Amino acid sequence: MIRDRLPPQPREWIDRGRTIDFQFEGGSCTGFAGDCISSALWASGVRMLGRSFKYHRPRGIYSLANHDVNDVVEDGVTTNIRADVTQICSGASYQAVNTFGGLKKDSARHIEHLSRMLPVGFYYKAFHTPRKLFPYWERKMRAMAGLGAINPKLPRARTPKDYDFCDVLVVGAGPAGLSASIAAAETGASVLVVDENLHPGGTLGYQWNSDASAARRFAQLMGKISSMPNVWIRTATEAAGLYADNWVALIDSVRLTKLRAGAVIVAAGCFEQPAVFKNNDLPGVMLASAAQRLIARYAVKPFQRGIVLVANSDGYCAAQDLLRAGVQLAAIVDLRKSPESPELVQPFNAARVPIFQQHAIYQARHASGKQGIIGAVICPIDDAGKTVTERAFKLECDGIAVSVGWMPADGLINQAGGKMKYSEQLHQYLPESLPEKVFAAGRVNGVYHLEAQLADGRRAGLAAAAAVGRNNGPVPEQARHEGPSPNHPYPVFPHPKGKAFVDLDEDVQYKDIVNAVQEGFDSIELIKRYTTIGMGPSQGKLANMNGVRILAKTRHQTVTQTGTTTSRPFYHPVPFGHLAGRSFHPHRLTAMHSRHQKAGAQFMPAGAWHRPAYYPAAGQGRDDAILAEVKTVRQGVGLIDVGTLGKIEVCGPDAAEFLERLYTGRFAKMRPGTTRYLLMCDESGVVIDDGVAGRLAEDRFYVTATTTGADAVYREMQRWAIIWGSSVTLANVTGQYAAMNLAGPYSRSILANLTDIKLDQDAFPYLGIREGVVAGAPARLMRVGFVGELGYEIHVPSQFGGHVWDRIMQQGAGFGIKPFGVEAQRILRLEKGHIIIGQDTDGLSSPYEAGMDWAVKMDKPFFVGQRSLQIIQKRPLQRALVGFTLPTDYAGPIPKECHLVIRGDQITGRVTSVAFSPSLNRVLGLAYVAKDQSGLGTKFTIRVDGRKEVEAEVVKTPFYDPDSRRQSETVEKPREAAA
Amino acid sequence: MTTASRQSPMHDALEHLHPRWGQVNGMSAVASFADPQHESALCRTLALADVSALPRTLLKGPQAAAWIQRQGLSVPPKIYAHEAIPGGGLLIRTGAAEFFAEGAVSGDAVERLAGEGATLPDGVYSFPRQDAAMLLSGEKSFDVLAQTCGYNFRQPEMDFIMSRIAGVSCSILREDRDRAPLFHIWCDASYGTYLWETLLEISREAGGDAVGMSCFFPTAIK
Amino acid sequence: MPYRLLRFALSNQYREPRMFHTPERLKKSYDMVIIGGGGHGLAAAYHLAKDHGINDVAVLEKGYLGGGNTGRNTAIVRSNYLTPEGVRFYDESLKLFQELSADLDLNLFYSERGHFTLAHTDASLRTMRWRAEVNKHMGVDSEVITPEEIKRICPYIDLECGGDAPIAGALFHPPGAVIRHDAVAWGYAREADRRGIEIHQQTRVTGIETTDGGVVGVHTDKGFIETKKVLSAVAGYTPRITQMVGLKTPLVIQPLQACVTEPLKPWLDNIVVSASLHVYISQSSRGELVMGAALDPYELHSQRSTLDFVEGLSGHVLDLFPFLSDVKVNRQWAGMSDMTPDFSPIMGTTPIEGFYLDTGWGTWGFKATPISGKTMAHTMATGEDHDLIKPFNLARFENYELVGEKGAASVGH
Amino acid sequence: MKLLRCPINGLRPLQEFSYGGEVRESPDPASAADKQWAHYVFNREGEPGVKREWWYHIASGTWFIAERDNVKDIFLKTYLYGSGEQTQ
Repeated sequence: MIRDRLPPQPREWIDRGRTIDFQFEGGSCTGFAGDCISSALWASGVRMLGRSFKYHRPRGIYSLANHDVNDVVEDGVTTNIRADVTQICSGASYQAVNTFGGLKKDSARHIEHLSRMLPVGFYYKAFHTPRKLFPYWERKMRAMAGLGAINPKLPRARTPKDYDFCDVLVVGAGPAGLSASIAAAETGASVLVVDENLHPGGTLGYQWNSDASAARRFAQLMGKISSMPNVWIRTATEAAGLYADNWVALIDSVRLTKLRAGAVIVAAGCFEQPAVFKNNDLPGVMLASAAQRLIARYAVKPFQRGIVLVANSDGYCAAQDLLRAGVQLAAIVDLRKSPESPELVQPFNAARVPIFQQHAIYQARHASGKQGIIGAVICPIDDAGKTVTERAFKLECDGIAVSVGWMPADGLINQAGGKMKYSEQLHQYLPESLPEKVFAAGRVNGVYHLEAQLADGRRAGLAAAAAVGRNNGPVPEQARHEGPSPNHPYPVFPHPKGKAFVDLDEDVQYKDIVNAVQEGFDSIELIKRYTTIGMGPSQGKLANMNGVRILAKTRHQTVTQTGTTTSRPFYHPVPFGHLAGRSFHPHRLTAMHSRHQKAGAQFMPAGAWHRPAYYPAAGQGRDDAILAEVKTVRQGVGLIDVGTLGKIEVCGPDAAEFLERLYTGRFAKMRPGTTRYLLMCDESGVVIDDGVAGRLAEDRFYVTATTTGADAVYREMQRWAIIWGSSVTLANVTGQYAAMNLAGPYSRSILANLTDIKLDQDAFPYLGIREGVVAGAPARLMRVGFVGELGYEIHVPSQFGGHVWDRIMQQGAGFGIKPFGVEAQRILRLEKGHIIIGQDTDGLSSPYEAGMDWAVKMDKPFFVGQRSLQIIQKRPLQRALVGFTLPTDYAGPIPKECHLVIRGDQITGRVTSVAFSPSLNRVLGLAYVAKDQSGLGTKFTIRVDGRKEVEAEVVKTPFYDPDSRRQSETVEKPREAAA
Repeated sequence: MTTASRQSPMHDALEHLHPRWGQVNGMSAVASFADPQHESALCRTLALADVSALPRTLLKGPQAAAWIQRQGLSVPPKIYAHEAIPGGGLLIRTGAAEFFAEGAVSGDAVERLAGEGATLPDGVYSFPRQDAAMLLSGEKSFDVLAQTCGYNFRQPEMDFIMSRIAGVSCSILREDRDRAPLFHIWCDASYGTYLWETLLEISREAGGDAVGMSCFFPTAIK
Repeated sequence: MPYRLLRFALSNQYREPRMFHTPERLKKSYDMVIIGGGGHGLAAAYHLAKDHGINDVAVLEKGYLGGGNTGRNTAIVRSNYLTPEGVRFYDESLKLFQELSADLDLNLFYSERGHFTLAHTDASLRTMRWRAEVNKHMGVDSEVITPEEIKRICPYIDLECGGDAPIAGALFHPPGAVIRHDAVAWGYAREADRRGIEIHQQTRVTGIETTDGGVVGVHTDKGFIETKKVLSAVAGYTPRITQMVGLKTPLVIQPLQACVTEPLKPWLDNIVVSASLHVYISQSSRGELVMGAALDPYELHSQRSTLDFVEGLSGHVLDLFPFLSDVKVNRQWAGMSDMTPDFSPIMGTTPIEGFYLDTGWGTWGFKATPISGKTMAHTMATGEDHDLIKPFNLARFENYELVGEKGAASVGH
Repeated sequence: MKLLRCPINGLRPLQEFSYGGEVRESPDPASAADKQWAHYVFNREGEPGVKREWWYHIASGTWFIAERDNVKDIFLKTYLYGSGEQTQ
């Protein structure tokens, strides 16, 4: 049934041709397409749309402007849906959130009977002793808190985000905004207008609903805009945040648009502000603008017999709209001695509507169950604004419309760092200082009359155009509001009994604020945190102003002295999905990635890279796979993709000098064709990276860096080159080269058939570097010893990587070649005692602690970190990295990396690397120990899982092949393979 | 001289789309995925192509400009200026002493610039550029870029920039072909597969699709 | 319902006394002056009076109580640090927190939730084990657990993390808790006030007077105060104070941002942190999800919010909890973090006689509130650094004796 | 997001850059006393104000200097190291 639907309105939003059926709290309802949930329900006579946060009091339509946070529903899919701005969907089934047993029967409504026990901040004063009981109380309180419930079934939304650009963004498509956009566009600027409402027009669409001249104005504005190619209007789009350099978050139903605007005009209008009186929260009490929205947008009769509480001419206009809508007016109650002009009163005299000047509503009287109101208590107020209760009288009504003043929607201005100042004349905040290239227009500037708003919009449009260099013409002076203020300075009428609400989101009452002040929370920020006023989902848009006024009054201050809280993003709450968008996760693959996939590799992340960790054969476990790979390399031959290594070319006359300043070693005397280990420290002497430098020519070095360090190393190289004025040419070729390490006794035999480079020991000794052709591709070969076998690191331009890998695997088939991964390499290098920066060193390791003294040439004139190392050298060494083994017959639990070295009750170090070495058939590792534990043969204790303690012995590294014979020995093709 | 076969960084991603393969400079390159008429139509609305097969090099060093001049090419006067290479290709100045050259499907200008088979003079160093190279073409390419890059590509002065697309550092050059917007996109080969799949997904949502190199080099693909 | 609530119902008037007073004017001199009316400064004041009987103390706060990082952090309390020095210090803090509601007779909603630090790589899993081993050695309840165990305790978490960074395990710290942060400041303020300490809000320090290397007084916008001992407990504003006494420190100020969602019915009991995803998240007793991420990447002395922070954070929250796509972020804000090179605080005596530092709190200051108050009070009363804070003295830098907490603190809120 | 003008690449969103810390003059390592060196290594000019800072444009690999008001977060001018020359 559509009880309260009015005949068609001039600019209504509903489509009477399409009725929509939906369910609310289990009951079926009908509305028209374009109805919001609240309007459809209200039209069907439903008055209780939700319950309040703390006391579970019934609540109805209040603002119908995206602030009705008590009218929040869930539809079985998503939650916290705001009924006052969300259109009804056919077949949807809505439930009010935060009820226990449904909206009507909500058992939590009984909490209100306890409300005397639950004054402001009650929860700070109880439940904490005895301590063991608090978890019980906390569970109870948490269960009461919160609005909607999550839906763990909901799939992740990957809604696209996009970027956009314009000269001028106009926020608000009301009279000021529309006229601003026209003025700006006329200068040639590109203009985007956004408005959170479904349709443009702002107040023109509801406040001036029945004003013919306003209607004509609106038509003119829209006509003009549609004729301009450089103005775009995005409705149902909200400017949620205004960040540095006019970076604006625009939110619509599907996406976040990140807009870069040259200038921003905030023409977002005002929020109508409530009056504070007893039961001012119950269904039927609403802002006059809400009543007007109901009538003009949805053609819904707000109530049958109403009272209008006014303090401005807007209230009288609203009262007329109500009359026209067939609402019987029990009275107009005007807080002022007299209205602006006698004309305002005449229509009501004609309609015999009593008008009570200098009266206030002292209380709304509610029906049983508080699910609506049945009347109001009205009483005169004295010149001080106090209610004269002995002369109070009652009137019957089922609705109260409140029109006592406005506050600017200045959220964006505050976010951008603008300052608002309270005008004691206009009783509202006005812009005091605006950020660069941000402008305000219309009612945000306190300009209320339609023609003045249009003029002010025009001014702002021209000013904005000038700010982006589009307009060199004059910019008119800003218009000011004329006549009396539409804002009442103190629309607050306390009642000794019962509840008068200041913040409906949080159920904060008048007395809560007074009591908080009594307890010493007497600054607005403390009040906010103690009473939670303004902390709810509507961020105090309808609460903060009255809160500040009450605080000011209580402390005998002016509003200006009292100050206000800072409003932060977002303007309205924004979904995670919108903010996350697709959330890109860039990742890097080597040229041989598909080969690894085909070989069944298990991948591991290394920075942005995916690297093969190991290659399990069918049915093979992790550890077996890794051990098998180790064996293959030691006894046969293996191939590992090392393409993720950083690769940097350092060229130019100063190349060698440059490396000597950057790294701890010496490079000047290196012969072309040789390589040398590199160690890098930061200025505090901490080890940060390592690699190999291969000298290709007098003026050209090929330098490797760790996978995760590469970018930073290259970046710092560039910076030092600038600071030192070095004559070097640098290139980060990490991604340009594919790289693989062919390692194992048979490596040379395999490679020999694929390259023109002479491989015999004399022509290409250990630690040599050569350039030539491998498998038809231009290649750089390095004989390096990281895994401790005869081996060749082969670098080719990455597009050849796959081909060269394939050819080596084919060529190696006869040798039983297998690919091996990072895990096997870790064991292989550990057997050789090679450290991994970042695993065997930490954020404070000096080369001396890491046992890298040999790589540090302190007698050089300079290198980064040298001066700090001189200081560190003078200090006793606290810890040392040593190699250790467990007894060969050890059978207990194997230590893990980062298990601690314990002496008595002291931590003296930790294990940094440990593994069972298949080659040496025992557990070995590296560990930091106290200096006095670091001598060869010293025994120390490692605490392993289960607090067991294991004794380890310090031994010399490398553990395996100490004199590195195997790196030069060559092994001929095995007989069985030959056969 | 190299005899090895090259592969696009996106080779496997392309393979999944069952393309018609051709050969460009010893690299298997996609000639087309679908009917050529359809693909050239897509190029006007929204199309994404892999052109990694084109030869490329990076020249750096104080003498680089002089060397380029000696190869009979005109040196782009200022940073990010670019010149066409006679017989096809581009030469972009990417720094005071840094030049990026991309050749066409034929010709050896790039190889000569890189000093292949010769030795470069002092003060000139050439480095391989194995980029993942793509062409994004058509009116709607603006929508794809608007979802992935914070740069305003509609501003008239847009020519060559280095920026980020979907979180990856890229070089981007606008070079419209018969009045349809065309963007060259180059990024590090290791990001190629990620960037290709990301741009293709977004392009398809916008009604576009992948196309082969034939759209842009009609005769050249063998 | 507890009796304490009944007494509200039984009285006609609201009889609650003032928690803290606003003194008329500053006195000419105080034994000690504490700059900063946040948790740390107020806790120090409380302990000066309670432990050392010193109450001729003025706390000077340029804004309002707890208006700085005390009211801006995400209120997580834990002690699963990396270095023995750190663990010892923060564990004392946690123990004080557990009793704090009783000690201050104010319900601080100290709520033990269990704290996960997720590892997505074996490298970070190694660091977790390192922390767990040190923690256990120091008697702190802390364990490396498997993805399956994570799922059992926190069933809603997506172990695949959207496929991009699967969870390899976590450091689990059962005592990890959340607490009502503002109330901590109020409680300390009330108890300090009750013991005669003066708290001056809206009072800004404009200079510090020293003669031959010692403090003699403090200039404020409300006049000059004679005093011989001054504590600087102003977190992100520390460089402005040290400048007044010509002291150089390694501090760099960087913003740390946070945000909350609309209230939801309780579903997340634990505190979930992922260092590599740069996100930490818990659900407040009001039902809001409270979230933070990594520090902003560059030095900044302001509290502005950025959009890219909340974009990045949202992506990572959805990696962990994909079903939250429609949940709305309500409000974002920022605090100013005073970062040190080794992610450990700077506390105690300084080269300037009578000038004490309580800073270097980066992203881990709130959880140290009680213990820093106790140890700084001891240090000011005795003139000797308390044992727990000796490792954190400013001198450690020129002595190359840093206390490397980086592995535990990077996003370890 | 803030905009930053790279002397080479022009006005770009901050996400294209990474911060390189303050521009700091190293004392002569040969003559500097240990304390003086430690001061250089660890201490920073932490006070608010206008600072000379290193910034790096990632995509193009460009280091440059920015003078920034680190309270208002406003870039006053940017230029290549060594060239004091201002770019608008």
